[in-house]
Amino acid sequence: MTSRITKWPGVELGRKEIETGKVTSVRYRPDAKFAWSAGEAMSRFLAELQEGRMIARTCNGCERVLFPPRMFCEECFRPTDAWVYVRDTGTIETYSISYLDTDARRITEPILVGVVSVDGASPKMGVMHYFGEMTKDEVRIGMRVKAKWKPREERVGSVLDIEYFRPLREGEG
Amino acid sequence: MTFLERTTDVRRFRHWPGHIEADYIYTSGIAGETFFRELRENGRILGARCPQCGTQWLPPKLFCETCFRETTDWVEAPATGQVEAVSVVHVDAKGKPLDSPEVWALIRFAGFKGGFVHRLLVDPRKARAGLRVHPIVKPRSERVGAITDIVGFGP
Amino acid sequence: MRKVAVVGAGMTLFRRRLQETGKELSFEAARMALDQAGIEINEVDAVIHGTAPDAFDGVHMKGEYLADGSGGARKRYMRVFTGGGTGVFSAIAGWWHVASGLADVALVVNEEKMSSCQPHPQSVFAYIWDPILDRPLKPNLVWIFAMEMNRYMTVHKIPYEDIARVAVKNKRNAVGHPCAQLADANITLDDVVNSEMMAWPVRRLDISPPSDGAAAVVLASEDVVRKRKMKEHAAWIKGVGWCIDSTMWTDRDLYFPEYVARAANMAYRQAKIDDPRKQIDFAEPYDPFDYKELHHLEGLGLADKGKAGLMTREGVTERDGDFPVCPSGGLMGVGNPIAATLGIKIGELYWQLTGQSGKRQIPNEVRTGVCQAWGDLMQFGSVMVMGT
Amino acid sequence: MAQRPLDLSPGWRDTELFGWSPMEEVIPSRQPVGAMDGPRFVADCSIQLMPWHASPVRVLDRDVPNVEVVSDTGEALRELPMKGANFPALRVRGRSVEDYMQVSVPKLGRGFGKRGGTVEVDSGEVFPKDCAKPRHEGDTDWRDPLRDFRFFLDHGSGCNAGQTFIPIARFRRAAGLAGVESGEMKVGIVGVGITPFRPTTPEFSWKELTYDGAQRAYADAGIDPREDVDTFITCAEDYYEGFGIFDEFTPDQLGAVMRPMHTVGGDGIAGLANAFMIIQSGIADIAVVESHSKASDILTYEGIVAHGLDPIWNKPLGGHPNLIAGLEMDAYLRASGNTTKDCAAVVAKNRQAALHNPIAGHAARVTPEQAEGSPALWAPLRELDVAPLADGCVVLVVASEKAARNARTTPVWIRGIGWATETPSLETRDWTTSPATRIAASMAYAMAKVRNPGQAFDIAEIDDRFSYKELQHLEALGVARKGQAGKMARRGDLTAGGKFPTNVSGGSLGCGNVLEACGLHRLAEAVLQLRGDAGSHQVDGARNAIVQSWRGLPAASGGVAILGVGK
Repeated sequence: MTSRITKWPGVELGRKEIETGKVTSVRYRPDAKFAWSAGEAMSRFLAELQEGRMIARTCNGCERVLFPPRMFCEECFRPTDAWVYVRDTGTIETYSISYLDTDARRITEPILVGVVSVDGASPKMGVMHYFGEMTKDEVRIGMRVKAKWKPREERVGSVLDIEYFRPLREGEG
Repeated sequence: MTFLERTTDVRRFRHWPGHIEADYIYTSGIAGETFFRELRENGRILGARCPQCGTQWLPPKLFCETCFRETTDWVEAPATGQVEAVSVVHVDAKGKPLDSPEVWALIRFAGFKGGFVHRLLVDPRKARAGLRVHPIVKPRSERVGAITDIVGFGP
Repeated sequence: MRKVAVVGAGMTLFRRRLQETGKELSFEAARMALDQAGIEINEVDAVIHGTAPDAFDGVHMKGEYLADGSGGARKRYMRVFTGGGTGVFSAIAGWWHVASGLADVALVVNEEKMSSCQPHPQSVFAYIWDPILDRPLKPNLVWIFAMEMNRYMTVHKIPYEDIARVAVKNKRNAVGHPCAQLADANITLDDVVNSEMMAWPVRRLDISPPSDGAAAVVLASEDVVRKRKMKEHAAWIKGVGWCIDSTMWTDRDLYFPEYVARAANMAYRQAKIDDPRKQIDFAEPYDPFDYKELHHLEGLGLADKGKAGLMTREGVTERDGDFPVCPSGGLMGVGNPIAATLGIKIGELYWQLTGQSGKRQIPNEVRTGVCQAWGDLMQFGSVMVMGT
Repeated sequence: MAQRPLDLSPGWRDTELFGWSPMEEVIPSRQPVGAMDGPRFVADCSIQLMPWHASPVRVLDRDVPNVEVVSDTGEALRELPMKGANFPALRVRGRSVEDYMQVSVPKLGRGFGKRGGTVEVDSGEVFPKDCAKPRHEGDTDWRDPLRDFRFFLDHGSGCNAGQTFIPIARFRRAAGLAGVESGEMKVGIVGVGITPFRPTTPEFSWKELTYDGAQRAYADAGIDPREDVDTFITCAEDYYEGFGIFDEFTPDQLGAVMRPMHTVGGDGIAGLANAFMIIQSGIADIAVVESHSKASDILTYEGIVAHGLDPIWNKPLGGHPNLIAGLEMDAYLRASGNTTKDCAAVVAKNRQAALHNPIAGHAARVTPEQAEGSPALWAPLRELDVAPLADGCVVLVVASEKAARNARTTPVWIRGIGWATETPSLETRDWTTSPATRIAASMAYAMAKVRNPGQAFDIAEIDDRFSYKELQHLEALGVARKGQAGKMARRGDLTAGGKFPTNVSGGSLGCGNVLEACGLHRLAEAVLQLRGDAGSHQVDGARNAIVQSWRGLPAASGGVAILGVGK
């Protein structure tokens, strides 16, 4: 069949043809703004970040320390049991060295970003964040890192209250 | 009770602002291209005709909704249409009160399935179904080949 | 449970920008599928539309907007949406429309028009992340793929060259596909290895291009196939499976797609397949990135963990190899209009199994194939097994 | 790179792979289970304890009569001693396959070390044939997330790259299910969960709100989502939620992690239709359908509704999207002969009825005169003609006839279901009636063999997101003659004590417009009525209900479901 069909539908356009108006078109930007309710778990999580602490929830059903915190355990489908603080040190589970910003524009100074599993939580449980004070050749999976907090007055209750995760120094482990 | 612990101090609940907006450019498509070029160049309104069942569609579509066949022929719409429904609107797109009410209408064209939903440029008190109206089109210099080239419909 | 067959398929060109509106693309693909199947629109009992994020085409309730273009006007019409997994999943939804007995003929239409979004679909990908945990870091979609690829390569110690070979294989395979966007007959391994670094370890030629496009397939029940004598151009749906993992992708080890394994097991069970590698002749796993083809081959149980790269290096997965993978050219070669990849996954299985693939036909005889789509935040797998 | 210790994150208590098709015979031998004496199943397995299993670990999570666990030295074990002890070769024995299925070693979480047990059943045939080998050749010591330690009966594995497993829950039911022909089966709603509808719910994120709805539905049906549910369906739209792909954010709060789940861009009845078809095609017994609204998170609701208009023919003209409802109301009233007074009567009826419904978010003693006096912002459509937004979540548990038998509640059977789209283009629509409702109704009536809709139903739950819609839908369904729905409203026929109680729940006007969840809300209220659980607004003796839904502006699609109790 694919050999029998001669003409396949679709009229290709180049970027210029659209932007210079060679074909008729309409421009639009929707009005779609939100204020998501953080709810029980995330409100407490953000409040603790503002205090320079990281908090998790425990589930006694599956004996896990759930981080980021959540009010129900997705595994046992039961309410989680208690708040517990976790440490701001952890291990790099994976990372990337990005030469793209969020709109896919090229940047020269790469962004180091990855997933950090946090000490005190169950294994593999962590967050995505930037890495700093390390070059793109030093960063590797398994590296032990610690959060670098912004000063208290600059903290607003956001994951950005942590500036980045930096390598763990001696005696901090 | 949903969770084992729930906050009772409402001030401790936080919100996180954001949006999911982006800029868009919508092409008019194959049928739309012909319609809007004709509207831009000659200020005429064209409908599409289905070769199989003969139905004439306004605004034009590449396909006939009933036979699901490509509409190949073009037909000019009659000069005037008739108002089927009217609504007098007192708020703008965001719900804020308008200084003066806007009249909107559904306008049908004889021999065509469909028509236009557009502004009715008459005094709200005189706006009623059954009015015979014609499209009021911007001058050629201001026309860009978009539905906004038609300012509205008037008697 | 009634037996269900794919009896026709159609698709449009996959290009970075197409002039047609989403409705018109859906119409063109659906019209071709109906013509191939020799079925008229009034014989269609239900239309199932699959399309991915509304934010690409820039229309809220996009399923409704595309209804008339998909032939769904004044009919049973439903939109299903499971992220990238929609490419195979909408056909699974089509399957239960017919298998349940509610429909004898179902039309499945998938569409994506990513070029409406300016300057680049990438900026809309920013909204797939969690607003509190991820979006503040202004993540780029390529980051999560790079992180998964890094984890996958490091855990199994897979050399990057094995991964790059997938890009070469698929872009060459795509030369035989009339709708291909990035077919390249003489691409070499060096081209891929030396292509521009986007987000280590992902390079430019490791990524499939964003595309506009639409695809459609027609499903029919066993008695329709018998009555209309469609036996020779029918490919039977033997097994369906889908599965979703937790939202918390930062709590999961990304090295193995567990959700794909479960979706595959569900489909294999229904198709009575115990040894996929032996009982299946070829595969169309989802390859938005080259490493993803290998990652998904392992999830589908067609290669042992960490060994899919070896199969590629040994040429096992070439079109004339022992186990052809992505004979269509995949997303890497033909293009990635997300949901419309239906055409190169389900559509390719249909064309291969009915011997209608023309230049892309797999040399040795094929009787059973598996196709798979992946979606969401490294989280959703949909699998379909088809056979003659 | 430092080799991480073999970590066991106690993860899935139950790693169930489902999808086993009932067509397949699992138990090769035909003798009735339990007829033979002597141990009927023997499972060899190895368990490796990790330091953090502080408490002594009970091998079986509940006392299963004639099942014992024997260590390699032959000594029976009730509990595994503590800390770090390894048990390379344990044998679990029991009398029958039924006993076998009770066995679970829940606390040990996600898989570790060598796994897979051989199971000898009935005639001594060992399942799986050669599954003792590790799941993957060259399995590194990285955590293999695939398996936790729940025994599986693996029928015919032999697959070198992955073991195929039977879900325990499916096996339990499968033993009784053989040769199911689609069409024969009945499908019923066996569980309802509705959270109170409120204009704002700052105390809940969308996940927590959905969890609240889901846990109520599961308690009502008496099921555990992690054990008993085969597929989950969510009805949601990205732009209402504020996400690029909302499908990602749905499984955890429903208990659907590592289960089949998908999102439908449709309303509740489309979601229920999915569950109905999946069950009818024989690959599932219990399905869950969920939908919710966090409308209070949306700051620009009009902007989002307008974003659904056709981008080249309608959207560039601007205007408040409710003008479309204003135009349709104008066309409908003129064509049908109903009046704005009739619409005001609907507003008063529904908002007052809501005073009897504890979950209602917008109940109020509104009189028809008050409704008529509210400002006509999109004349003839008045402000009070529009159902106010609300947050809320509705979850339904749907079951096949077999599974419904042991549900906790009286099953409400889906006698008929239909859904349809008219056309998305405003211009080519019929603005006087609701063709989508008429088409969907004809499908549902055909399935339920309803000849005279006027007499067939005791109650109705009809979409009323705009007051005139309730009248338009009643006429499109054929339960009210053309032009008569308005008189029925004014005469009080549609109230709880009237001839044809409609939206006695308060509808969307009284409870609140919960966006995509409106369809499920209509269904849930009808189910509670038919089960006699509606409380103070119960309509006595209601046994058959018609439920209709519409997707709201700017769509022209909806669904119809016919529900009934008893045979």
